[in-house]
Amino acid sequence: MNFITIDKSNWTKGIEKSRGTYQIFGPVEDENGCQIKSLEPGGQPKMNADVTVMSPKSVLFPQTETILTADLDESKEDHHIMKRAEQKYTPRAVLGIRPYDARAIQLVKLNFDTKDYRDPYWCDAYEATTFVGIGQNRPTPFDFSTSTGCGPFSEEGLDVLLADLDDRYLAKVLTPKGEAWAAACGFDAGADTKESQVLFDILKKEAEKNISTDLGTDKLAQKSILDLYEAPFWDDVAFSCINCGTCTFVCPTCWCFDIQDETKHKKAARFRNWDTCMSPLFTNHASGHNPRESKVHRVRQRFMHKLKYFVDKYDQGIMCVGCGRCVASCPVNIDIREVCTIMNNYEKK
Amino acid sequence: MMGNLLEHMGVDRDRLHFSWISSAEATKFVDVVKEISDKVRALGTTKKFAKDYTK
Amino acid sequence: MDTCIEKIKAICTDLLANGEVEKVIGFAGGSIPMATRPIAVTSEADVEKLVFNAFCGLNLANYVSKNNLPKNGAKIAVVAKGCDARNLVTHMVENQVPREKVFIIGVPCTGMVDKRMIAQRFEDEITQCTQDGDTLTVTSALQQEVIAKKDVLRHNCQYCTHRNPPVYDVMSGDPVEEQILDQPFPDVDHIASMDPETRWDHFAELTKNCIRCYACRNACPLCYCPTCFVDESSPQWVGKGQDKTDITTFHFLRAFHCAGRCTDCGACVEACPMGINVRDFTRKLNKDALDLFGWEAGMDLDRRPPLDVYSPDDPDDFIK
Amino acid sequence: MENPYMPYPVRIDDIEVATEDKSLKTFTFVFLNPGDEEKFAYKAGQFAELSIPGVGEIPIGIASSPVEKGFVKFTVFRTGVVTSHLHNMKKGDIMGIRGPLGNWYPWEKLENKNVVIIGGGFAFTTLRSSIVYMLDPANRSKFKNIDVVYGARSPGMLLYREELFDWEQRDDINMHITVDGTDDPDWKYHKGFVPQVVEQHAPTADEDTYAIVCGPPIMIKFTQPALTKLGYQDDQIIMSLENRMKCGIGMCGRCNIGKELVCKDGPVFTLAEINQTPKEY
Repeated sequence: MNFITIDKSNWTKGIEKSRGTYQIFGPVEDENGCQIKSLEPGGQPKMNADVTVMSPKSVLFPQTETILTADLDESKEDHHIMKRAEQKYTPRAVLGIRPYDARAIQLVKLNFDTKDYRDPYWCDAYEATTFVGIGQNRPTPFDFSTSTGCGPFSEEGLDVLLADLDDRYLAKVLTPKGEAWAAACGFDAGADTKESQVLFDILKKEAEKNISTDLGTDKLAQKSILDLYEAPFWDDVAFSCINCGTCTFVCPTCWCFDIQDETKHKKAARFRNWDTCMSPLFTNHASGHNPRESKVHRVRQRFMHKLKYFVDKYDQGIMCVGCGRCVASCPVNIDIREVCTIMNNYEKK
Repeated sequence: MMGNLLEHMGVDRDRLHFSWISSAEATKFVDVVKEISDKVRALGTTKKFAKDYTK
Repeated sequence: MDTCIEKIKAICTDLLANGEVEKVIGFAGGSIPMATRPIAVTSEADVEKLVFNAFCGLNLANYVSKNNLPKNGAKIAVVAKGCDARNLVTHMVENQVPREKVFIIGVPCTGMVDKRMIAQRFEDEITQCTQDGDTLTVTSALQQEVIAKKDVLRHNCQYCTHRNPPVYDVMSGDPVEEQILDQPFPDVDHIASMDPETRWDHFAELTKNCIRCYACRNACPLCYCPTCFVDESSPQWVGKGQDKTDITTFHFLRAFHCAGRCTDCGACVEACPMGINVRDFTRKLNKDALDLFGWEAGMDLDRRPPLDVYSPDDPDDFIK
Repeated sequence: MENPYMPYPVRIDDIEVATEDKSLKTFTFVFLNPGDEEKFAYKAGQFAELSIPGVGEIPIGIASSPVEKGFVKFTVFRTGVVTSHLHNMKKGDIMGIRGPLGNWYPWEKLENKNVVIIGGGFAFTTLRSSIVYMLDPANRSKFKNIDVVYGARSPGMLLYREELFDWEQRDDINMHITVDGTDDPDWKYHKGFVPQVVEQHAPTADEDTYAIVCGPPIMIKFTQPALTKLGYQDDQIIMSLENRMKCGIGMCGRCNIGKELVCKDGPVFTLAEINQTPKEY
């Protein structure tokens, strides 16, 4: 592990230089707020951007992604035989993401990279990607990431963690991928390891002081699934919900998807789209029977998945990194912090 | 109102046609369809509301 | 409007105490600055949770449908701004909800504020917002601003001509003066003045960030179909991916399904996480409904909507 | 590791109308690439995604048995977009099969045990697979008594009729075939609903007896108390569940009951396990 100093006057030049190797993604600002986008040459990531409305999960897991294709023309030798859709998995670097978003990607990895099956689309994209995060000196008011196993200077899932020191970045290079990225940018001004680490520790401590939400999650694991499921509070939690998919789409850890086929002329494509447990269609059987037919069922599913099923299944804490995006974007102000507290404190009478 | 909204969205009004044809008016139906297809053919291919599968 | 809340609470307490209503649907305070949360109040003790302020931008008619009416003789009470009341009337005109099941607590409304407009004035995230009459005091870590409500009104509220509920059971305050507008649809006129390609590009740019979360649809009281056309699989009317043609089709058809029914309440835009002004679609239809049929939705329980009835003098020059 | 979304290409080798109302058809598939059959090694109780390019995929229980070689068989009820399309396909058409998916009936645990198979309607597919597997000369000695209770609305709605009547003639399996009702004066078997037949004719439980139940929700609902009355413990009642699925490999997230995914942790669960989860199926 080593530290590098990057003078901000060299930053842009370095990023442009790395384009020889990397496709660059980063936050950009438009009239609808900040978004993570692929940056064309000359386009620079806004490193001090507000939290992006959408998380960086789409870099590995696009909202719509073609997975298989087939030719339906029966005169062709291989008609109706599906093939993997062509995608490029050349190296890409995601710059300026927040540390909690890097942890989120590690949580999503639990789903896509398992001992039984490996999702090749997500995993290939993951392997091609270098994550360059930036420590948050001033976490947003919605940030509760210190309660979710990370924090404003968390290193989990990052290849490089930058600290913003006004005129320069101090970069903590965490992995070989991170080293390769720094080399491709030509960032090579080493910094003293001991001093730098002290500085990181101070920044981390200062930043964490700014997070006022301390969310209790300690008692979730010991509760029974059925007790929480049958608890009386779900009707109240769900009342205001309009069952849009906003919370799940803005969430960096929500991984559920749908698979759809389309054809045009003699070409068929199978692709996957993000899906949302908020939609009745998500679980509707072909027979018309729906095991989660009411919105109370669906709201409960979302919170039970994040705050209980996931906790029990993986023993990695809750399926939430505390970014606060769902809290900020929910049209009816359903607040996962409140629901988590209710669940954590619930005792069956 | 549908036509107006489509036009407002930038769709060529000549691509949308409303006619009242009774099931008994076969000749009128043929004439109208012919007229519309000629008109649309003259306008050429549109990219609006047409899915691009080349990507 | 700001004294309304005390009156609203008093009305609700009475209604719940004498059993006339099973519950009151209103707004409660939110957990973050500039937010409110729809709530169903069923006990007198919970009446205190009700608020009414400049951030009650959703439409509560959305929480009344034929599936959630009380089974017995009781009613549901709804705290209703002009637009909420008009959408309740639309529910009734469309035979979704009988008039006698709903108790409308009318609120004379001076408009809701546009949170994005406020957020844009700040470098960083807003941490606190308080309202005192027509003035908002908004604070972030770096700055504090005192903002006049009228300067940050939502677009639909700026062009609202029915701030007072046209139909109600009781009013919670004196009616406010209605606005008279010389130009009720300048935004529609502006788009209409562009050439067709520019108009097409305008709508393409407008919807480019759409994530198809359907918050616009689900926040809308008009969208009560048991199965929406986008969710239909047989036939499948529209693709489910992020193809721009599918996105445009969704927005165009969603809007068209609101033709002659939309009250321009702005809940769709309020709900959109991506800040898309989907009212650019519906406003054109509202303008046409007014120009062609002299119609504004939700004003009258006894008049049928123009697309519901045939009249010999309906405009028919589009039929060739 | 291979791409788990990639179906094996197959050819439809045979299509057989399975019930008198033509709502079910049995499809026999042959793998286009000879090596794929080996890769598709499955156990009775598993399912697969039938995959039609440009139309979609459907999860269907495997009706053929691991002891039957050279083909795989699925019996499909016509209900949604994909199944309707499949019903209109013809012999020789090319499509795909993805699997095998999910877990299977606990064959190791069932060795040296009495097995009672209870099925209703068109949920008899993986049960057929199981019966053929157990009756195979190489396997029959591994199990003690085998009882089968199978019911349908009418005689014409029974699946695999010829096999049923063949099994009926054998002395190493006790068949209890029933129909809800029939006008046929020659009907030689039971009349009545499955739960009643279970209560009257299924063996009472001892610690060496297990029941496998697969059928429509209403049948399951009333069969459970019948089994309990016969002394079956919840962990002796083995069930196969269905939920809406897409990926079949535990990733797409929709088919969960509690923390269990029906597609990957299931579809086979004991009643004891199901009692620990929310009943969202």
